[in-house]
Amino acid sequence: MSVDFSKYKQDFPILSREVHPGKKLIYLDSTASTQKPQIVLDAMDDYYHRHNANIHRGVYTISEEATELYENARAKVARFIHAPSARSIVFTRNTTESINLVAFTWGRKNLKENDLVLLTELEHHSNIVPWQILVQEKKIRIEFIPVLPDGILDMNAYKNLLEKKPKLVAFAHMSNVLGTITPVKEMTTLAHQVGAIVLIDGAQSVPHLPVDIQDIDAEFLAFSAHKMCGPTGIGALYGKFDLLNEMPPFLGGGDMIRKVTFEGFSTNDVPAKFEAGTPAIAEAVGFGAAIDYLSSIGMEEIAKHEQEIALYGLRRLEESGGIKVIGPHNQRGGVLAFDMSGIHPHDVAQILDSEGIAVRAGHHCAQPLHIKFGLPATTRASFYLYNSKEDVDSLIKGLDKVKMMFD
Amino acid sequence: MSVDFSKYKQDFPILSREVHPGKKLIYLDSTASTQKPQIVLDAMDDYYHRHNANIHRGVYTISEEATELYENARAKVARFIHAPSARSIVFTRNTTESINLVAFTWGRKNLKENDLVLLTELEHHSNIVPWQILVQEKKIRIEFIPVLPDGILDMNAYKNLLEKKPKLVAFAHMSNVLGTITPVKEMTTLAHQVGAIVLIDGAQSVPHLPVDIQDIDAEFLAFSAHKMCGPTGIGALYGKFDLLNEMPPFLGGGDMIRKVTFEGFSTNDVPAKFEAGTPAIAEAVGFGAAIDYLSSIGMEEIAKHEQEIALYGLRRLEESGGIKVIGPHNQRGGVLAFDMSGIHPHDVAQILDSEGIAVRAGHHCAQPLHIKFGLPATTRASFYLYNSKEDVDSLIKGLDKVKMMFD
Amino acid sequence: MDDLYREIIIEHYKNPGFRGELDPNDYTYEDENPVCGDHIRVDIRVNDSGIVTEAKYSGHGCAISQASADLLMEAIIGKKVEDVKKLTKQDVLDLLGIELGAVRLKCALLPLKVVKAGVYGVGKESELSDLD
Amino acid sequence: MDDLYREIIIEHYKNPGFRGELDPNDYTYEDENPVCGDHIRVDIRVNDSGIVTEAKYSGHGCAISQASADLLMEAIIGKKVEDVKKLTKQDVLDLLGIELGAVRLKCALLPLKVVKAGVYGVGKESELSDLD
Ligand SMILES: Cc1ncc(COP(=O)(O)O)c(C=O)c1O
Ligand SMILES: Cc1ncc(COP(=O)(O)O)c(C=O)c1O
Repeated sequence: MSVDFSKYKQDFPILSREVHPGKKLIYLDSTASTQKPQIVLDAMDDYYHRHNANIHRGVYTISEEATELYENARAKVARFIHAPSARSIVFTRNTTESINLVAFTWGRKNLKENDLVLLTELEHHSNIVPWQILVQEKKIRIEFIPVLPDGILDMNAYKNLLEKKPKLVAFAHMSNVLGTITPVKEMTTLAHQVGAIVLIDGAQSVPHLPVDIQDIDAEFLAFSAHKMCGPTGIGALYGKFDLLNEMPPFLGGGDMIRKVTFEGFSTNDVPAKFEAGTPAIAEAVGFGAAIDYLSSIGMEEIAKHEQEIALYGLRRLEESGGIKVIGPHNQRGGVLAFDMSGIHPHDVAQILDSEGIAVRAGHHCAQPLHIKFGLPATTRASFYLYNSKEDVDSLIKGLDKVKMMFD
Repeated sequence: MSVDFSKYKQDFPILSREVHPGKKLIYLDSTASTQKPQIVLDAMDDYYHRHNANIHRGVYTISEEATELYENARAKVARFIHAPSARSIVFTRNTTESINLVAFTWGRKNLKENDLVLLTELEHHSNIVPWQILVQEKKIRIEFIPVLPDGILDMNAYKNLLEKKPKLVAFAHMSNVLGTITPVKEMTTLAHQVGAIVLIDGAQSVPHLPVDIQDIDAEFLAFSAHKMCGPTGIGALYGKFDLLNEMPPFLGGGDMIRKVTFEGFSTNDVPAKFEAGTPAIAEAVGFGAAIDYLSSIGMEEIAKHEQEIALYGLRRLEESGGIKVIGPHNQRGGVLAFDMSGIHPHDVAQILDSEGIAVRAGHHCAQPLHIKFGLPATTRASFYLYNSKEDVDSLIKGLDKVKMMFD
Repeated sequence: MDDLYREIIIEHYKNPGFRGELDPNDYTYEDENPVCGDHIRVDIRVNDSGIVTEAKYSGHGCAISQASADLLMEAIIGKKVEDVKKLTKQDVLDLLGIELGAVRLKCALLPLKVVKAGVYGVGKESELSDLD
Repeated sequence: MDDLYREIIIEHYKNPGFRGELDPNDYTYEDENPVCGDHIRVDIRVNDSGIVTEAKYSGHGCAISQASADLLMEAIIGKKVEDVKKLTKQDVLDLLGIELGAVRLKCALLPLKVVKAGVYGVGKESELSDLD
């Protein structure tokens, strides 16, 4: 029995907004950032209305409450990805900071000249630039696992690259352009066989698929709350506890220390060691509420719902003529990036906007992938639990208008 | 004519909460984090209800609105501290990250072995540990400008230290323990005379005093929204534009780049160069609203109001017996840290909490300062625009109860 | 919206009058919009009196940036280089006859940015900052 | 609250029975609470049958941590070291007779943490983790 998703739409107040007279928002850009259900906003409001205080060091009631709310949120995040313990979860600003944290701490300590880092050609800039910075700083080397024309990783090439004994393999669990879902468990097992550490960019997978990090067994997993019904300003890094424990600290300041003297400092326990300064407390509370919301629906159900819309959208786009969708035809997430020959994505997106339809146009922070596919930019429609096949129908109608204007 | 501050209290919903039956919250911990007026929460709610979308790259209406709201917030922050342009404002998570940003980028590029950084003995850990990390990494040296017994900086010692030609002088504009307001303009001028760069930790000054960064002429100024009626999860770094422009990037990822290829990347313009990944958008909107709120009251007025309460509190505490307040007797901010001989600050704070009074107990992230003063910990009461002399009276009554219990 | 895609824009986009390259040229410059990767190159020839005699653009981009480039080439031909330097954001918007949000504004202004960078010589950021 | 500062706590704080140091000793350890800088050292003597014969604590801290230390010393004297290792958070709370929030819990449990680290030998994090 499948769940009726239409009822969830009303949980998101913004979806009843008219962006132009008579044109209600049809939001097809959840890959960039999702909308927030009222229940998440209420959780943050309640925090500010009743419990707001700085955490960890406060002896008074509201500070103890705030501390408990913050640490409960950490426990929720841990359970959501099946981490063994809340101690394995570091709160960051977003996926980008999570990956940089690993590059700055684990990377600077363990990578040296000529060490190899393997990435894939479908990475987001956030999982490319931090490593390129280490190329500049420490002369490490990067190689890219190729993407085949149908958007799938070239696993044979991967196996060959592993023979060069990379120290780290870092890749997205789901591409934010192609919708490709990568074989994370297999890739992790193969990487471990040559002694490499594995970092997974879960920015698109944790919000959209059930993820069991212990089953995958990767060392690190990075993701952002704002892409999973949570607030901006907070993200998370999962790390295996022993690794986190050995890593040098990241930023220096309050809370990450055990003791400071004029002569030096010693670091606090994991995860506090990596959370310098006052953290995003209200945002952690919102993150926790978002996880409760997603869990109440069920990640299996959400993935299935999105898959259905994506496959329907893929078929409608291909039937409509003059449109080429990139990426795989099955086993894909709810992301459809496409090219309309002769019409620039900016123009497509702008004309769709006049119909209330929000899609992204550009390289979606994956310039190298676009270079590889020979496209400077694409138009991208993406789906979440609040979307429906009717949204796809509206998109198709909007695209017909685009074609007409440029005909 | 002085402003009647009692009317502002009702802007803060949490202040009508009873923390224990019959005990309304008396919040005396604004130095750690302030409460938020409803108008700030409303601004963030409105953002999520009407405009929420990822910024900068979106062509559709709500993304353009979100971008504009985000950049308007930056302009508000710039105007608030009298920065010459919004381009000089980088959004960060908090003061701590702002200082670390300078240490990681300007510091790593410009400081080398044996280079001297001057700090003061009254610094918060956030302005000590980032530089101690550079001691470990690059063997720079740190010296501390001494604090005199009355909580004032030893300016003669400072002048002598300047003869050692420090590369950087970094200090708090207001101590979060002593309440000392440091002579920032004079100190900056003196530092510039020996060619040093100046970083000001404005975590306590920007929320509580009028600050004109162009007048002070320091190179960097760091502060946090959550300490000035704004949300958690966002802070700011002001930097002189030319310096920011020459600095290497901080974190790598989306938005901070101009172009990424498989071979390398080039950086975006300041300030985007320092804002990798999806920023704290809703929080920036809340930050802007907080600044509007503070400006509508007037920073001169706020400073005067707090000064009055602080001096009244200082007198009442000293009269009450058995209590020693540390820090200067005049020219101080609204922070009163004190020692009750024989009674541990944790016990003081806990008993006050039973009366609904929230104060902080501990070293307030200024362990070296506490070592200097020979106190492992102090109890700290601090004030903001929503406090009044009656709050001081309640504090004194609560402390009488503490003394009775331990008598 | 339909305002945004006024006939003049679609027309200049579909049937450009000034696409191409000039070699040799007196001024040439190219740049791109980091938001979308749109790329524009402009080649300019001037005569002895410092008057633009020929101007062409190449590259790729959206209808707005391409129409803006085409209209701009048309506008600068016959102008003194000194006057080209004085062209403003508003001049471009007047040529296009539309109003634009911040993101699309960058598309519309890219051609002018390239032209100015070309005639000023690279790196005169300060003189170009009024385009942001 | 007045619950929190039960007479027994104030009493043990003001008139401790087991403050001091033991030198020589069989087990000694010290640690601190990073939240507040409270510092506790514990010295223990055992006889040939592995039974605690003497126990003293020193250092500084709040009424809760000091009373907890005093009560704990009293409780372990006469116990087998093996049984001391088995003491739990709940045992300490039972001694104190109060409930505590997360922050103050650390104060209350610091003495037990120090005792256990002492008798186990340093670094057995895993065996101590039930105290967090
Ligand atoms: C003087 C001073 N500097 C830095 C900080 C750190 O601020 P944040 O925790 O917001 O980074 C504080 C906050 O307590 C402070 O008072
Ligand atoms: C695959 C992937 N990685 C990383 C990111 C960066 O996320 P954030 O901007 O939240 O750091 C994104 C967001 O677009 C993404 O899709």
